[in-house]
Amino acid sequence: MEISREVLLDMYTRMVKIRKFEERVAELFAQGKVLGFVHLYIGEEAVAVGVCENLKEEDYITSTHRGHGHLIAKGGDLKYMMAELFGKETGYCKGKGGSMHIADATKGILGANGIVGGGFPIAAGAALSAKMRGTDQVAVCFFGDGASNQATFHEALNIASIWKLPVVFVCENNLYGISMRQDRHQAIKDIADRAVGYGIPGVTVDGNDVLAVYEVAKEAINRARNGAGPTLVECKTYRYRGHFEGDPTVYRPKEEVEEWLAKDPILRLTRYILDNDIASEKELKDIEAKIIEEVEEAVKFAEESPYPKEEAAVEDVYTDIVEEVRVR
Amino acid sequence: MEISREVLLDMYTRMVKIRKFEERVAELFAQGKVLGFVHLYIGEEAVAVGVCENLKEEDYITSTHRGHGHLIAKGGDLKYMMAELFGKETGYCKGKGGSMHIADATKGILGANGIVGGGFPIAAGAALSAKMRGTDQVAVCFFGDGASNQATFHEALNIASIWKLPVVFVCENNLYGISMRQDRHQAIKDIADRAVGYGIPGVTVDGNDVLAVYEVAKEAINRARNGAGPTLVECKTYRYRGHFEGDPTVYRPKEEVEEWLAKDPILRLTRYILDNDIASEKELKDIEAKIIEEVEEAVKFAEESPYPKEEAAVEDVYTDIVEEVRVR
Amino acid sequence: MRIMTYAEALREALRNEMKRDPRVFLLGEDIGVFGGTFGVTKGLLEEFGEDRVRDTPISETAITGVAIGAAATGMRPVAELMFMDFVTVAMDQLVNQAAKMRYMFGGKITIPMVLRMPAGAGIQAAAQHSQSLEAWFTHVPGLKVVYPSTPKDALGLLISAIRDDNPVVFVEHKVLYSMKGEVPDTNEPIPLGVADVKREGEDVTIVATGLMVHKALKAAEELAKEGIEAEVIDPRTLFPLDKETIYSSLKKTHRIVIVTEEVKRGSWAGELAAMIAEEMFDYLDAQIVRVCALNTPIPFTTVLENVVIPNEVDIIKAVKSIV
Amino acid sequence: MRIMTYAEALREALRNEMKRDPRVFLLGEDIGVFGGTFGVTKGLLEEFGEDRVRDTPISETAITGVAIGAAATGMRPVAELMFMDFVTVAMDQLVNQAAKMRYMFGGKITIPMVLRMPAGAGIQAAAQHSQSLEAWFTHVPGLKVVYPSTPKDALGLLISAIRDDNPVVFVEHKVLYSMKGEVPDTNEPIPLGVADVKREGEDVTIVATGLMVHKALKAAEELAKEGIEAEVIDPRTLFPLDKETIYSSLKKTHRIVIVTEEVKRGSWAGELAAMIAEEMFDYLDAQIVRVCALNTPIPFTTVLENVVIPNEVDIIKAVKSIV
Ligand SMILES: Cc1ncc(C[n+]2csc(CCOP(=O)(O)OP(=O)(O)O)c2C)c(N)n1
Ligand SMILES: Cc1ncc(C[n+]2csc(CCOP(=O)(O)OP(=O)(O)O)c2C)c(N)n1
Ligand SMILES: [Mg+2]
Ligand SMILES: [Mg+2]
Repeated sequence: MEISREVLLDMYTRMVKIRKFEERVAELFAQGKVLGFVHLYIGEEAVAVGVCENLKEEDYITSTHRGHGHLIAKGGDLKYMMAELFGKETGYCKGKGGSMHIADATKGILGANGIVGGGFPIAAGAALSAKMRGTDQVAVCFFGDGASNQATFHEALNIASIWKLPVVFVCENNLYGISMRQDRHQAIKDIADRAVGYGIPGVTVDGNDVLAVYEVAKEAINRARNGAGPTLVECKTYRYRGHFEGDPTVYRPKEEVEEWLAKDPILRLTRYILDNDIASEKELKDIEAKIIEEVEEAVKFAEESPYPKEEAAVEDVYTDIVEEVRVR
Repeated sequence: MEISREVLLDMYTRMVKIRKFEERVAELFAQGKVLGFVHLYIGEEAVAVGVCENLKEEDYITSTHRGHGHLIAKGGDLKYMMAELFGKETGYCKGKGGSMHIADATKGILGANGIVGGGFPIAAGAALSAKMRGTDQVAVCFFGDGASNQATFHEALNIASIWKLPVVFVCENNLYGISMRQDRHQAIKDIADRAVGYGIPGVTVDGNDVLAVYEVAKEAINRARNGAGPTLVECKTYRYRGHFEGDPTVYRPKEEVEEWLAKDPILRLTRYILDNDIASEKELKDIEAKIIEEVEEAVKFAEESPYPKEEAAVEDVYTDIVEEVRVR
Repeated sequence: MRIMTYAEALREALRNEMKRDPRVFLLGEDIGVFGGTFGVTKGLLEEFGEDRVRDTPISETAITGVAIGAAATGMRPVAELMFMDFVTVAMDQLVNQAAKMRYMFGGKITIPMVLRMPAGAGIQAAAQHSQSLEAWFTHVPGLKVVYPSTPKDALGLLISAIRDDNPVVFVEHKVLYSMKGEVPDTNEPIPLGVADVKREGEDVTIVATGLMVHKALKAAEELAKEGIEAEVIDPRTLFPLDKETIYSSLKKTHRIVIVTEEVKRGSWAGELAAMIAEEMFDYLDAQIVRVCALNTPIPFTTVLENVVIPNEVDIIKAVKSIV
Repeated sequence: MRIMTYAEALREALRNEMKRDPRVFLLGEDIGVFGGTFGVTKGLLEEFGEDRVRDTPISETAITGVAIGAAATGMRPVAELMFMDFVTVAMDQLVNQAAKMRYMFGGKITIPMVLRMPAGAGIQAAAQHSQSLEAWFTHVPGLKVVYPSTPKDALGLLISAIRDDNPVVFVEHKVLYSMKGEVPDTNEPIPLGVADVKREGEDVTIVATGLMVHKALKAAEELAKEGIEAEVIDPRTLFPLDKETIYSSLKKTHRIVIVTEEVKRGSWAGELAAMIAEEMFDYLDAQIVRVCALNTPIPFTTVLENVVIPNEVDIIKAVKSIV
């Protein structure tokens, strides 16, 4: 394993960016500024970052209800993200989507998704498209342990396997689908085992170790890019906060939470960087400071942006039809 | 393996009954007497019979579009079946269902199904019901290789596995879903391998060997009955005729068909019975003759039965509401 | 009389039926330990145990199909979908199996099950968590469709739905869960197919469902100040529909406004309008006005959500356009 | 002019677009080697190869979702569902993803895809293979819904559907596949949202879709013998809907009968009636009559299927009830 300083620091930067963004979103949600349902990615940063570090800008991802981390890892702009969470006109979706639907097609981000499992076939379709167009693009489908029991998982993995599509299915196994512990929602321990059913490789990796995720993802993405077809990658990780903001998480034992807090992915990468003299504490602090600034700029941008005009409600349904708006 | 003479002859009887019934249906379809879509079970008799021989009358099955074999194996009455295929009032469904929807709840037959994969969760539900009611009933879900790629397969096997439901999923892998050869519709050879994804046993068996099917099914059904949960059983078999009556089967190589014809399940059982002196040729001929008589009686019953009255169209939608019928 | 929230009333109905009939059980995502996303099933796991309050995987097709299989074989399941929008992944089981099995099998099977699902917008949950899809189900013979607007109705109708021998789609409005209201002291069923006149009036009939009932009542109060007396009818069950109550109101008022939170195009409101245009044409003194959501997905941000969803102002305007 | 069947016309449209635009490709069950259950795609595998004529597993959700993902990233897929009834297993991808993505993402993505599906009864295919579910889709903002009744319309409309930048549900009637008709020599698109007056008349307007167009035309001929001249309008696209053509006919006839093969309750026919009752009330001289299928699942046996599905007699009766 030989990961360059550049990559390591880039991953560090993105992971901290996710963490800081999410922490700020939690505050803003509590203040009533961020609207709707918000599912935070804190604790799982190593997955999105370790995977997306291997992707090019033109590669695709499909994301989930817990999508902020994926977006940031794939190069999403914090300003437009935050503005969207505020429901502002300047947001990624002009305020029409919110947290569960942020997308940036220009960066290959085919959208967060409010439907658990909704992204599986869409990712397969993007991969098919890449293949048919003869590009070397790859699609990555992020999904949760809970989502692995959805119908779409099965159909999409099967179709991707027979057509050898350039897609990587990345399971963020954070042990729970809302209150359902994995051992209550499926009778297997490693979700990667399901790869057997589709004749594709399945790999389980420590999802809190960004270096391990990076390596496993690199291999899977290369396989996909080289025409060898899909891989199912399972990253074992944990979410720190409630399922959504406001969830008191009565269903998780305190000790379990503490055990996982000790395995913090950012802490581990920090230690690795320091222990191996890849950067100094000061350098990391500087990175963090810049990120905090960027997050604050995003908040400012969101705060100062206008809400959409009422007429906007009837736009963007079709490319060519605008329904009548309501006159009150 | 010690299978009693009684069981062997019973299985022989049921297999021949299916074969003769189906052959007659093919003729009647060609004559325009049997209506709608008809999918025949010829060639696959060992599966339904080998499995259902282990079931009690109060056990449940869910069937498929190719359901006549399951029905006969589970004790369905040829008269009501044939009348249904003719669309007569005396049919199992009063002429409202037809081949794809024959059911007999009194014998635990929860219906053929026009939706591929439609039966998976229903079978799981019947099994849950048995478990909750504290009976020792078991549910068997029959399905095809093509159906194993449907969404419902995945969700139902998963839920059955976590709740350890008394259900056995029996795949009739006849190598094709309509024109799609198995190696084009999935990247695995043995569908039983998919059991791995649910932490349940998966067994592949020669589906043209009724003795083998019987043994494997016995174990799986016993496991289910004893509270040990579901099993996925895959029976490799072949359909002799087109997907539906009228299909010229251009998609199957002639040699393949011939190869399978040589493995005929009834022929094999016949040979076994004769070779082991379980019954004489005469005895088997007598059984066959009686079956032919029964089939002809069923045809006569169907022919002589009346079509339903127009008013029947609006009955049976609800238990308590009858819509207005059309007056012409 | 007791005071209960809509959510509590639903829970009381579930509890009542679970106590009364051992065949009744619940299944759905996070309905046990978590108590349901909107808290409807809170405490029922503790009271009835894991066997009868079943947390499921995220598998709506399986939830629905398991309910069907259980219902066909002697149980009376009440399944919950976390949001009505998720019924899209379970449509086959609901529409092609549950609704049709009795008919396809010649009336020889019954499917006594309830599928509960929270509908409606108003909490910035955006396009995939805010829909009102009840029209789809009224288009499916074999299904009954219930939609209570008050705690009292929620209690009485859910009891009836559970006792019904047919598959019932039970629509709940998520904004109503916390609404408080009076509920009779005894847990009496309210029969399906009986509308409730929530307010009497002579000048115009307003038929409204779910949350819109309350907006219609507010609009009626405003209109009364201007001398317009609106009769507000809540059908409570969309199918079977109590046409008589609506039609006799119409015979009095000769004018009707239909208010639902559905996308207007293809709505149940349209079906009601069509029925009236066919069967009550001679009694009509003015066009039939529908007040519904705009023909768009539900947008996220409050200002847009508010314009997409109808409100009192829209209802008042609609009434005035024909009175 | 050429003579083609409805199926051949559809095939010609597919071929035309596949030749013209390399981004167009087909996917569906048994559309390749088998040529499609109703033969629509026969020969296209040989002509365009396996890459562009893709046989899929029996996975309608994946078929639909793969089309969406491909459409979002530069391709123009045309997916086939073997029967419209099977859309029930793909509703989430169609309704919550394809239809809403553009809106949810602020207009920054387009989903140019077509989902073809054979509807309708008449071949004793029973309750799960005979439905007419188009009303569901007209209720979903973001979808266009097309339904041709002749080979000519099938050809022209499918070309337009494929060129459209929005998700289009393309409904075909299975009984029409073998119907022959004249088709122009050049493959011209017919714009979506333009109705076709299939017959002119002054006494009553009949709006009909799919197979019912032909039954309406036959009924019109019968009525003409009795001196009643019916104008028969085929909207051809249910959304966008050419209201102008229907409304101007109504301004002439003041009477309307709507004929579709849908279950009456909750039908698109009802939506049209509701629109008219709201927007054209003053022009109406009689109640709006709908002639639709009975409110039941489609039964198997011919005698019952025939009574559930409307025919010429029903249309004539309906017209006479208001003329
Ligand atoms: C089809 C569908 N069913 C249920 C939900 C409600 N829901 C949202 S997130 C979630 C849990 C998802 O669990 P998992 O896939 O493990 O992702 P995690 O939240 O743990 O990241 C559920 C049940 C939904 N959004 N869509
Ligand atoms: C959901 C759904 N999709 C497609 C079909 C059309 N169809 C009917 S049978 C069949 C093939 C089924 O193959 P398999 O499961 O292998 O069963 P077999 O016919 O070989 O017995 C298909 C595609 C259907 N009835 N339902
Ligand atoms: Mg999870
Ligand atoms: Mg098969």
